[in-house]
Amino acid sequence: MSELEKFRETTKAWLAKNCPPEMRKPMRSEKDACWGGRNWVFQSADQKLWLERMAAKGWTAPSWPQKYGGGGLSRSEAKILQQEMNAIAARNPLHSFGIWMLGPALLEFGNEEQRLRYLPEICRGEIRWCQGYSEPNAGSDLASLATKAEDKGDHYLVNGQKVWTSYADQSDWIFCLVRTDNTGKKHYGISFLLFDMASKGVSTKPILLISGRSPFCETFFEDVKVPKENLVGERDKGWSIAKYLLTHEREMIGDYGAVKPLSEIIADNGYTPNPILRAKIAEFEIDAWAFAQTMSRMLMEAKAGVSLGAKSSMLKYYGTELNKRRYELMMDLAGHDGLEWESERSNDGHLARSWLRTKGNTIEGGTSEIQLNIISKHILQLPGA
Amino acid sequence: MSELEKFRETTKAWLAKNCPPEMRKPMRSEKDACWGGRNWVFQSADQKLWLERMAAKGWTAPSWPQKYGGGGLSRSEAKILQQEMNAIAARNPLHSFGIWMLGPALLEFGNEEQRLRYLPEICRGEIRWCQGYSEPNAGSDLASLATKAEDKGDHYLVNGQKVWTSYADQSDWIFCLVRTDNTGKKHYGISFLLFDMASKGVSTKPILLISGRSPFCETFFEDVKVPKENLVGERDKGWSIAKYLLTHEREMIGDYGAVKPLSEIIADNGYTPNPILRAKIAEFEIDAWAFAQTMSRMLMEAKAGVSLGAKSSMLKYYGTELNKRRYELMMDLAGHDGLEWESERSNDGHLARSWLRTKGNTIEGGTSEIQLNIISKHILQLPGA
Amino acid sequence: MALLLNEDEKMLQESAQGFFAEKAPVSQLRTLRDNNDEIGFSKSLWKEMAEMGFTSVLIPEEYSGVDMGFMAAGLISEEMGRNLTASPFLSSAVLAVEALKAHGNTEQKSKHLPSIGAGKTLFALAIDESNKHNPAEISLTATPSGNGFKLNGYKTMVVDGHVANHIMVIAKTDESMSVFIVPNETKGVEIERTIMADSRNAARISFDDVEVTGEQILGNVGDGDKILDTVLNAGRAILAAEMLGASSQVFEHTNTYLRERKQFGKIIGEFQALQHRASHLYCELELARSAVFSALTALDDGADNAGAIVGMAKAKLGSVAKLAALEAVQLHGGMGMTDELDIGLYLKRIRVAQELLGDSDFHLEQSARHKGY
Amino acid sequence: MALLLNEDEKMLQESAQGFFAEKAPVSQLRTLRDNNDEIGFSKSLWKEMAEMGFTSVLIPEEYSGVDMGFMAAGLISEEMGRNLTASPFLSSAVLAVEALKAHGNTEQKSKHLPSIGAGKTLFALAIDESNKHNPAEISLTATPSGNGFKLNGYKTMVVDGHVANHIMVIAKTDESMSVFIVPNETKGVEIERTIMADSRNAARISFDDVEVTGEQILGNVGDGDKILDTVLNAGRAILAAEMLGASSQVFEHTNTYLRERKQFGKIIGEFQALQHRASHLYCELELARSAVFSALTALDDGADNAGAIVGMAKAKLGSVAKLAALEAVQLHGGMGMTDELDIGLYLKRIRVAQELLGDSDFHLEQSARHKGY
Repeated sequence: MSELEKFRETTKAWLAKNCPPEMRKPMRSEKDACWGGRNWVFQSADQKLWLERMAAKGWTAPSWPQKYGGGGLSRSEAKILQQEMNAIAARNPLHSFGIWMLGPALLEFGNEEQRLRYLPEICRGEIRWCQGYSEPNAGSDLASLATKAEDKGDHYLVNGQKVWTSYADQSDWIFCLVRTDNTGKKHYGISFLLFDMASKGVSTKPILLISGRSPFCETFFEDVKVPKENLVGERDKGWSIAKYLLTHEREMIGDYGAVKPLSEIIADNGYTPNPILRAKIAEFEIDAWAFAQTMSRMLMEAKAGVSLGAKSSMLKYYGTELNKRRYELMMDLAGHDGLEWESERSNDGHLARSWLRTKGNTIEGGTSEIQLNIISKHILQLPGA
Repeated sequence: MSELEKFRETTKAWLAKNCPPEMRKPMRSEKDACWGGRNWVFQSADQKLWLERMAAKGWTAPSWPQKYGGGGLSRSEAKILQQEMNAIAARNPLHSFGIWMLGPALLEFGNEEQRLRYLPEICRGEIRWCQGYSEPNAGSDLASLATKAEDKGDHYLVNGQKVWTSYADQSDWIFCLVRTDNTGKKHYGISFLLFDMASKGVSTKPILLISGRSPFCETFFEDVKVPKENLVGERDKGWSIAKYLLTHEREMIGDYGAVKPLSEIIADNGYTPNPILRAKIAEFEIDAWAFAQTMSRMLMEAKAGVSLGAKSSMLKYYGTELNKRRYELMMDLAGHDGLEWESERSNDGHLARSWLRTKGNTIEGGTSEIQLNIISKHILQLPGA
Repeated sequence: MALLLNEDEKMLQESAQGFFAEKAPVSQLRTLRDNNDEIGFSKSLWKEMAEMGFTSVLIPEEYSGVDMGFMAAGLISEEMGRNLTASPFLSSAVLAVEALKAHGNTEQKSKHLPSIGAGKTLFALAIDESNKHNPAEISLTATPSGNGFKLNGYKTMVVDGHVANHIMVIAKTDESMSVFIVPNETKGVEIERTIMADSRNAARISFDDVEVTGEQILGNVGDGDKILDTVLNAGRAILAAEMLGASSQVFEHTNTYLRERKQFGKIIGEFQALQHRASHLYCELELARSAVFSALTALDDGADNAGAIVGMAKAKLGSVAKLAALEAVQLHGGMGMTDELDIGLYLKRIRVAQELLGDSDFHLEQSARHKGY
Repeated sequence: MALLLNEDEKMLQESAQGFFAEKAPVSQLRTLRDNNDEIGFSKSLWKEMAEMGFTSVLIPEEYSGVDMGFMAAGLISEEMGRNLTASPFLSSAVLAVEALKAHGNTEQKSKHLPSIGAGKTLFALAIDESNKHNPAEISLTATPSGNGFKLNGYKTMVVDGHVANHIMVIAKTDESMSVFIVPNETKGVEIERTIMADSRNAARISFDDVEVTGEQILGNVGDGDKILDTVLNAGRAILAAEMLGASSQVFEHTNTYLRERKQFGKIIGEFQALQHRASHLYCELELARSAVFSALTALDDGADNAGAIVGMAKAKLGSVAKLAALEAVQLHGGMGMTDELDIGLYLKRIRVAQELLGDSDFHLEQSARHKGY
């Protein structure tokens, strides 16, 4: 038996023994996702147990080095772990911007002290992180951010406002882009700071969306003191970290594959679309199929070692536009029933709210217009793009 | 009986007597249109007679002053003349860029000598004019034209090239935009010249279009001498004349009203479009209807004294895009039959050629992109448009 | 054909503009929504609308109305669309009035028209029975019983059904269709208020052995088809006018934003890609206006093909208003997604108005059939 | 599923790229057109294609073919599309070969396959009878007569029918369908060459009491439906691949023009409105490539749902290629309208390829039915 085969056997056995039965059931709602952090209230004893057991093995971040609290697994081992977890439908023990975003950035740009301090508690789910990027006047044009961090000798004094901060009201710490210099070009003078959301001067306010409640917040900083050692990477050169994370994000968002075909939704509900709507659905279905084939092809290319690069913009652009079209058609199919906003029957307007929520798909994570700009510049190499 | 009623009576009587029977039949092809000029070969004796009789009354240009060869009619009288001609289906005695374009410009910008010299022979159909505007590197951006006219004391020496000159190979004279100064802004330094196409150094070459033969030519000028008195308006300030004529042209082109509805074409040919095509036709038909209603509304507004202004760009843009859609659908309906290019049955590929020709609608007379720019700037008042 | 407004209409337009902008701006809808208002519109506004004559714009003078016709009613509806004004205008002042006016007997007219015009009585029209508008398939039945009938069946998307004093019910009577006027408190009538995505209200109503007398029939037995023709044409044209107002207004917001918002050191309205989209939308809105004016004029003229024209207008407005709403959200970026701005409210109202009395697809289909292909 | 090319396929692609760019560029089509060429393609090119093995790419080795499969055939077709190469590849090397290979008896295969592969014999497939592709409605009949049959009826849009040595005719035999191989000079066969908008050729063919023997039946009586399935799938996938090549090439031309042409003191590719249109088109072309690769792979894999997948690919390519051609003309401005540039030739070929063997609307309809709505 090869080393990998052995690893698979022991992993399978460990999971069989340690993954609580409840943690093998599909999540019923977003609440079943465990985000951890100081204020986390576990939904069940099993949820707590599962997190603790996985964290003890370092398997909340399987491929991070063990000294930072990770599992120290090779790429192949990590893949086997994921396969075996999938095989028993084990839930993800920990949802975390710390693992998905901050961790990779610290491993790439942080110093050893920072890694040793922050990564283990991320792995154990003790600290919940949020991301402070966008500002009211720096949306698509992120680099024009204005939240100011003044050098006060032993600390920075942070003043300003962030927006679209997911779960800011429930997070413990924030990784945050701030301006430490505004004399040069806008991409210069940006720094990457970490600080405690419990610091004096930090406040948050949830954002109500057109679809209803949302995880997004506005976050305000008023004379927030941040110790100097909380700067990641070089001062004024945080834009490279931001770019690193943005690409990361775009690739995560670009996943629009596995949805139920409209033809099945029609059959399941016994809808009989009129001939005009039917024609639109037929066109949509072909586009959705061709897009799914494109996702597969890009995945194969990526596996074959061809970097996606700016093609991730294509997936983001087309996938999100398609999703909007899809929900318009679902609303057309549902007709009157889809318009109800408050009733048990409609699951509190679930379809209508989802439809409204999709309108944000082509805005968040870089608008469709930004993606088209990126394609113009990096793929088509059009001048001035 | 009022003066106008009297005018109608005498006009009706005159037309009844003087319009030859053949000239009351619908034109069978473009060849039946009389363009006049030195080299014109009349298609029939009646065609010649009709032109002579109308020209003698000044009714080839009914509202121009009589001293310039026009009819000196008031606006109401001219309208009555048109109505009475329509009533007996009388053909237009003379197609002429001289009447439609140069004449109005001379009446507005020319001097008395020029009017007396050129307008009467235009009215009599003795001289056929063409228009020298576009150049290979000055299409949408007309003002960047480069055809050079150097001041040589008693004459200008013209060198350069024009393109899209309609009927240049059959015309006697040209009205032409040339550059007399290139030191300032591009709209400055343009002059409006008239000269004989028989001048030494003028040559033309017809342009073959994707749809087949066309009236368009390339026109070349090599050391063409143009007497100084042939300058219209002020030297270097010809752009205002060009703009005047361009608006004139856009309004003429914007006429996309009276075409057969697709539903009738379907019925006439016994087509049975499949459900998907049928849905597209249904959408097109509604748009075409709403556009026709908009044409009517704009016409009423114009009659009520509200100038169309930049709204003519809307009519040009939407009308031409609609026409392209229309021909795509006609080709879809005709299927295999519409693809034949050379056969009597297909009238030498008439449908396919018409379909191809419509692709130029959104380019000539200001591209769709230019029209959208105009709307952005003049109607929506967006910055930098 | 009058595609331009006459002097009376211009005056009415001005007064409606002022009235709704002042008395019923978007903030009123927000307040009603955020307070979970019991009926979802302002009764005092409705009263003021009655005083202005808006509620009786289609009522003949002999029944105390101002009788200004469809173009006038459309102008009022357009302004309500512009301000997202919630009111029972469509259900009572248009649908019910048209039904009564054209098909009611003198008694019914005398009883109801002045009262509707005065803003005292509210009506709702109960047609649809399934998730898509389909007036050709009615299965609620009226079976003869004693001197009258018994109604059995189910209606959905009854706009303002939650507050109406009287429900006008389309029912099958043997092979034909008939319309019954049923007071809301009649035994066997069960009304469930449904709050819609646009924060307005409709109802699902079930009829369980509901007893009605012959006097409750609007017009005569079998008049249902004729009545439907009348009211659907009117309702669709008025909804199209409302969508014209809503989409024009949301487009204005968008243009203002394009002229103010900065990104990448530029006013975003300087970006040519956005300019072209805005300009295209401008053209579509001009076509939409022509379509609405044509429909209202055709109704005022009693044109033979008014139904076909109104259907085309409803189809065109459905798609143009949708485009205007979608572009508004996208061009406002993240802000367009927030409840703080009004953009989402327009998106929601347009979606509902587009669905009511037949969506664009429905009317495209009707139009194609009508034209014989 | 292989959505990426393997080494063999990459080599073939390279050799096809070089071959067609050198031997059959767009200028060849122009020359054929301007000289009113008698047959509309170059016989010597066809011979060279045979030498390269292109004509026998789908022919089994036992019949002297190179048997590389559909992905390979698609790559060849793509390059032909890129160069607008005129040749009987579709009619002989794809449609006829697939029909013979899958359904012919040993004698028929031995007789025709090597000869087609060698570039000696040409075939044409006669299916359509009216202005739209509709294989479900065949009315040309084969009635028993003596030992064989008599064919009566009419075919149109028979691609390469003007030069084919043999016509494969789909005919009704009682309730079933059968395919007959009819030499072009058979008595009663009348062939009218039709020159198409893309300067390629097809034929209208009438059959007037044409006598055929039982040996001329491809496979057996009643095999027609099966044969049609086979050949239509193959032909549609190959046409989709050709459209992929044509649209990719015309898009490249457009992009080059956007990077070079100046107006208003700017390279026109700097205008954001044009950038966004080009970028959107880029995405569509990537989807189109995925669709074509999926279709070819499904055929190579003998997938159960290959027909459905091929149909979707043909639908998608029809609309994407059309968009690419329309944008190319518009973005080239006046120049795009001139015959001097190649843009119009792409527009014309794409229009024809889009129509052949079912246009996008046809395949969208099929797809919707297939999925049960």
